[in-house]
Amino acid sequence: MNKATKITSCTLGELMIYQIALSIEDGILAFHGFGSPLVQLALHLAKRNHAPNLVLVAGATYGINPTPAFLTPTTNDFAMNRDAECHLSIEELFDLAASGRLGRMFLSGLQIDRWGNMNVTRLGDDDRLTLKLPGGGGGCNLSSDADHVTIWTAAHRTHADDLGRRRYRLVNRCDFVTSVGHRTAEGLPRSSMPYRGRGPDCIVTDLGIFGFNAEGHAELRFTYPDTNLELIAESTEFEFPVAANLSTAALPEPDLIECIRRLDPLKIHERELSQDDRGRTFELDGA
Amino acid sequence: MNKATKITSCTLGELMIYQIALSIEDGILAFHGFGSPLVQLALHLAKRNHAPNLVLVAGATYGINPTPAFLTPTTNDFAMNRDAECHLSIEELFDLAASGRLGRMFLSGLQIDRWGNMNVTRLGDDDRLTLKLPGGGGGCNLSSDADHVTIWTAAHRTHADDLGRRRYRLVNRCDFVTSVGHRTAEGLPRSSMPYRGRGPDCIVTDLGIFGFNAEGHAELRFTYPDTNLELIAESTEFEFPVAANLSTAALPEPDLIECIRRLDPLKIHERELSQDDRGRTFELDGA
Amino acid sequence: MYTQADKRCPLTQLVAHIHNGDCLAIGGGLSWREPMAALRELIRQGIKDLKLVGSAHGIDVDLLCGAGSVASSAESYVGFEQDFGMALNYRRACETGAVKVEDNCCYTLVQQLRAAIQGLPFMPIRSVQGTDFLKLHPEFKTITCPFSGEQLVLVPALKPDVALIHAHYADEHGNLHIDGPPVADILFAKASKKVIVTVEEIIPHQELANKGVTIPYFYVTAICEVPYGAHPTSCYPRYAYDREHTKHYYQSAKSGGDNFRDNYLNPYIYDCKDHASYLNLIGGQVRLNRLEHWNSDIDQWMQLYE
Amino acid sequence: MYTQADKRCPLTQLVAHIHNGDCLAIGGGLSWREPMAALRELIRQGIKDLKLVGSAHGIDVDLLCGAGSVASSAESYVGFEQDFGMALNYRRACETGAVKVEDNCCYTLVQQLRAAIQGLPFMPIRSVQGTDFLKLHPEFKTITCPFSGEQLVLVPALKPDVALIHAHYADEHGNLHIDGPPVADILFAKASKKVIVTVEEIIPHQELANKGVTIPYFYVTAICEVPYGAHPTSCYPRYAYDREHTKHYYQSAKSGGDNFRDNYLNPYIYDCKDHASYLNLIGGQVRLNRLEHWNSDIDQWMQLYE
Repeated sequence: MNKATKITSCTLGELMIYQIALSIEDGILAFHGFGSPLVQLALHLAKRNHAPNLVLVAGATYGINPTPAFLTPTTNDFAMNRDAECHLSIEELFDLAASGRLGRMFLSGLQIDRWGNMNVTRLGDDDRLTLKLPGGGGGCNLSSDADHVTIWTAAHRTHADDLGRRRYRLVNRCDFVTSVGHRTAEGLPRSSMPYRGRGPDCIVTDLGIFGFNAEGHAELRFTYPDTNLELIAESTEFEFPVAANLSTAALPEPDLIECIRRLDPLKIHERELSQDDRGRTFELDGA
Repeated sequence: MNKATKITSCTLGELMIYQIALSIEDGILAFHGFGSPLVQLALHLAKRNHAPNLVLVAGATYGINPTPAFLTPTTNDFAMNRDAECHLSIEELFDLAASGRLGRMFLSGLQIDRWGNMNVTRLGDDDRLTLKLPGGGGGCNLSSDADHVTIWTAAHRTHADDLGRRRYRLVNRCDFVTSVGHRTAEGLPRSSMPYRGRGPDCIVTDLGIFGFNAEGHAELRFTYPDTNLELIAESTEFEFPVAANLSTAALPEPDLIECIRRLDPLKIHERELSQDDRGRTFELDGA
Repeated sequence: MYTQADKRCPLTQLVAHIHNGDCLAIGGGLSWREPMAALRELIRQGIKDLKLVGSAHGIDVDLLCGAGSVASSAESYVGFEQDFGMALNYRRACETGAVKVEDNCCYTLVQQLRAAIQGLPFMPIRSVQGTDFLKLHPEFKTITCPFSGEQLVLVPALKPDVALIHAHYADEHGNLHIDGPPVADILFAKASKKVIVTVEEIIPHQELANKGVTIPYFYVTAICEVPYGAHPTSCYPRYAYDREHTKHYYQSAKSGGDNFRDNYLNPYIYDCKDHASYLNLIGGQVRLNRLEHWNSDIDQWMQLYE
Repeated sequence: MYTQADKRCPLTQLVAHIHNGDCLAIGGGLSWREPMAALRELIRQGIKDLKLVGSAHGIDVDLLCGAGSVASSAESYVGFEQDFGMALNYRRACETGAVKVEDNCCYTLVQQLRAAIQGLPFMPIRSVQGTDFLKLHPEFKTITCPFSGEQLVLVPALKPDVALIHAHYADEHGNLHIDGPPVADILFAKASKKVIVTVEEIIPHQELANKGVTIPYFYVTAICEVPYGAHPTSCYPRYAYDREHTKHYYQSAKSGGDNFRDNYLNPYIYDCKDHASYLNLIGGQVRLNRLEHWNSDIDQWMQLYE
C-alpha cells in the first residue's frame, strides 16, 4: 500500500473488523477459531492497538501471538502462525476455556436467535434434514465456557423473493442449537446451567450492532452510516428492543484501517461479505 | 571388570535381580519406579536378555529404553536416563497403566501380607502414628492398574530379640494398606473391584520366592541354595501353603551376572540388602 | 503395545489395517497434513461403511464421502472455510442420508478420547447441555455432581479402531516426529486400537530423536514412507497447500456426484495405480517444486493463494 | 492470566507471593531440579503453615519440615531413596503431629490437578478404593458408573495457591524452558493460582523459543534469575546432584531437630543473607565447577556418588 495515499474512507469489512476488535479487552486470552477472517483481523488489530497484552490464540494452529505473513483463506497454515511466541495443543486451549480462562470467543451462525443461540449444524426438522451445514467446531463447548462471546455475521441483510418471503439470518428459532446464548435449547435461562461463561454480549452484523439486555435478549445499540432501525428490523425475523442511546457506530481511524490492509493483502476477509457489501464504504470524519 | 576372571558364583543381590527379571515378559511395557535398584537392574537385565522388545520406562525420569551410564543412588538422574529412545510424562505413564497398558509393576513394602497388600505409609494405629514411612509414590494406583505386579523385599529375614519377639516384614496384617493385592483393606476379594490389573503374581525375597494360589494367597514356590521351608516359615508371620513342586530357585548364568556388574559399577543395589546378606554367595552349577 | 523392531510396510498393506465398518480417526486438520495418499489408497481398496470421528476437517472427509466410503460422520466441522465454503460431497451424502449425521464438538471429542486414554468409562464436561447435541448423542448422560451439586454431562470413552496419520518423520521403530500443530493426532494415537502412519521420510533414530519424538513408537502399528503423502493439503515446512488442485477438486464436486466420479475419482484415484502415478498426474515435480518453495519469498507464497 | 511484559523480580519479592497457610506445590522431583534457593528464602522469611502437595520429593520437603514451615503434607513420597533412606525431619514432624499426614498417590494427584485444569469439580479414577488412602482423604467420593455399573472414585479438583518451580531458562515475559523430565511441573503450572519460578538464566525470547517453550508465559506470575538455584539437587545438564552436601544435610538431620537447627538451618539459611552467601558457604565456585563438569568423563561423574 502506498503510504502517501491518505485514507479517507473505510469499507464495511473494515468497520466490522474494528467493531469486533472493540469488543476485545486487554490482558485476556482470546481465540479466533477457523474460517473467520473478520475475527482473525479484529484480534490482530486489537493486539496492535488497544490490547497489547492480549493473549492471542490463533485458530487451528493454536499458536500464541503470531505475526501472520499475510491472511490465508484456510486457517491451519504456517503463514498464519509465523513467529508464534509459544503454542497450545487443542486440549490445552479447550481446558483453558473450561477452567474459565478464555476471556472471549467469537461465534457465528447461519441462524442466530434473539438469545444469541446459533445454528451451524443443519437446517430442517429433526426428521428431515434440508441442508447440512459444516458444523460448529468447538463452538458448542466454547459458547458455554468462554467468559464472553462476540457474535458476528456478515449476512444479516435479507432480500425478499418474488412472494415477499425472506430467509433470515437473525431468526425466531434455530432449527438446531449448535451454540448456546442466553436461553438453552429447552428455553431455560442460561443461569440455570453450570456454564463458566456469561454468554454473548454483542452481535456485530453487516447492518449494525446489538448488545444484550438484562434478560439476555438482543437489543439494537448501533446502526451504520448507511443503515437505520427500519432497515435492520426488516432483515430481522424477531422483534427487538432498541437502546435508548441508539447511535451510529464509530469508524476506525486511518492508522487502524492501514493496519487491516497490511494484515490482509489478499483481501481474504471480503469473502465473508456479499458481493454488494464489498462496495459499501464510509467516509471518515476528518475526510 | 576383568573379563578374564571366570564367574563361578553369584551374590544374593544378583540372584534376586535375576529372579525379578524372570517375572518380566517380552513385549510388555514395564516401569521401575524409584528407589528400587534391584528392580531397575532386573529390567535392564531382562531387556538385554529374554525381553528385547520390553518397553522399559525408567522411574522418575519416565525415559523409555535408556542405557544408563551407571546405576545412581537417586533415580531422577540423567545418568539413569542416558540415550532414552523417547519420553513419557508423569501423566502419560499413569494413563497407560489406567488404560490397561502397563504390563508389570514392581512394588515393595515395609509390611507385606498374605494377599500381597503392602504398607509403605505408616506404622501404628489410626490414632497413633509410631513410624512415618516415606510413602508409596504411585504404588497405590499402579497396584490396581498394572496388569501384573512383582513384589520384592530384601528384608524378609527376621531376628528374634531377647524376648523372642520379631518384627516381621511378611505380616499378618498391614497397619495401613498402601497398595492392594488380592484382598482389599476391607477384606473383599480383588475381583469385586473394577481394577484393570490382575494383582501380584510373585514375591521375590532374600529367602525365597512366593507365587499366589487361586485364592490369591501367597504360596512358597522356591527356596534358595542356603534357605529352606523352616527358615522361611520362621521369618514369616502368617502361615502359607507350599507348592507341590517346591524347588530351589535357578541361579543366573555367568553372562547375566557380568551384565549386572557392568550395569551397577557402584554396587548401588547392595544398599537394599542387610549387611549380612551382602556376603551371601551361591556357587554356580558349572563352577 | 506395538514393539516390533521394524514397522515399515507398503502403502497397500498399511491401509489394509482398516476394515469395513471401522471407526476411523483421521489426523491433521482443515488443509493441514491430511493423510491424503492413504485415503486415496483406502478408496482404491473399496473399504466402506467407515464411522468417522474428528475435529475440523475438509477435503479428507469430503473425498471419502464422495467415494461412498462413509457410514457416519461425528466430525465437528467439515468444510473449506472461507476458501471454498461448504464441503459438497459431504453435504450431499448427509442430505441423502447416505452418511448419518452425528456431529460432535471439539472439546467433547477431546474428553471422549481422554476417557479412552485414561481407561475410564467416561469424562465429565460442563458444556453441551443446553444445546441440541444431546439429541444427536443419546449416549451422553447427565449427573448431579456430588461435590458441587451442578449438573454435568458425562461423555463416554471413544476408542477408534484405527487412527490414520500423516507425519513428517518416523524411524523404523515407529517413533514419530510432527512439525507444527499436532491437532488431535497425539490424542488419536493414544486412544486408538491401531495407529497407521504415512510419513514424508523415514530417518535414523538418532536424527529423529534430535528433532523430538512427538508420538512414541509403541503406540504405532505400522508406518510407510510416502513423500508428498498429504497433497493437496499442506505439510509445512516441506510443502504448502495446493490451492489450485483443491479448486479443481471443488469444482468437480460442485458439478454433481456423477461428474465428481468422472472428473475426479476416476482420474485421480481409480485410474492411478499408486501414489507415484497420482503425483505425475497432478503436475509432477514441477508442481511439487512450486509447493516446496513457498518460503523462497513472500510474494511467491501469496501467489499460491490466488 | 499473567500478561505483563516483564516478570522479573528479586528473590525476596518472588517468594513473598507465598503466604502463611498456602497450599504449595513444589516442582521437580527427588534429587532433581528442586527450587531450593527459593525454599531457603521462604524459610528466611518465616512463612509458615504450608499445606504441601506433590509427588515424589526429598530434601525440599524435609527441609521445610525441619524448619517448621509445614502444616500438612499430601506428598506421595518423601525420602532419600536408597541413597540415605528416610527423610528424618519429615518423619519427626509427622510423628510428633507437627505435620498432618495426608499422603496422596501420584496418579490421584495428577487427576486432581487435571480436574482443576479442566475446570471440573472432580475427576474419576479406578484405583485408590480398596486401600486405606480413603481414610486419609474423606473428601474422595465413590459413585456407581452410569455407563459400566462399576464403582469409581471421584477425586476433587486441586488448585494449589502457589506452584514454586525451578527451571533452566525463562524469557522476560515468563515463557519457561525445562530441560529433561518436567515431572509434575506443567500440571502444577496449569492448575495453580500463582506460579513463581526461579531459573538458571533469563535469555532473550528467540533463544528460548528455539529451545522450546515448556510452559507458556501467561501461566507464570513472576520469575527470578537464580543460578544454581536447585543446589544441592541437580539441574542437569548444567550441574549434577551434590551428594556430598546432601550427606552433610542428612547427618545434621540425623543428630536430632535441635542439632539440625544448629548445624544446618543456622549456617546455611538463617545466617546466609542471600543465595550468593549460601553458594560461598557450600564451597563456592570450586565446588560448583565440580558439579558442572559431571559430563567431562564418566569416572568423574561416578565419583560424585561415592
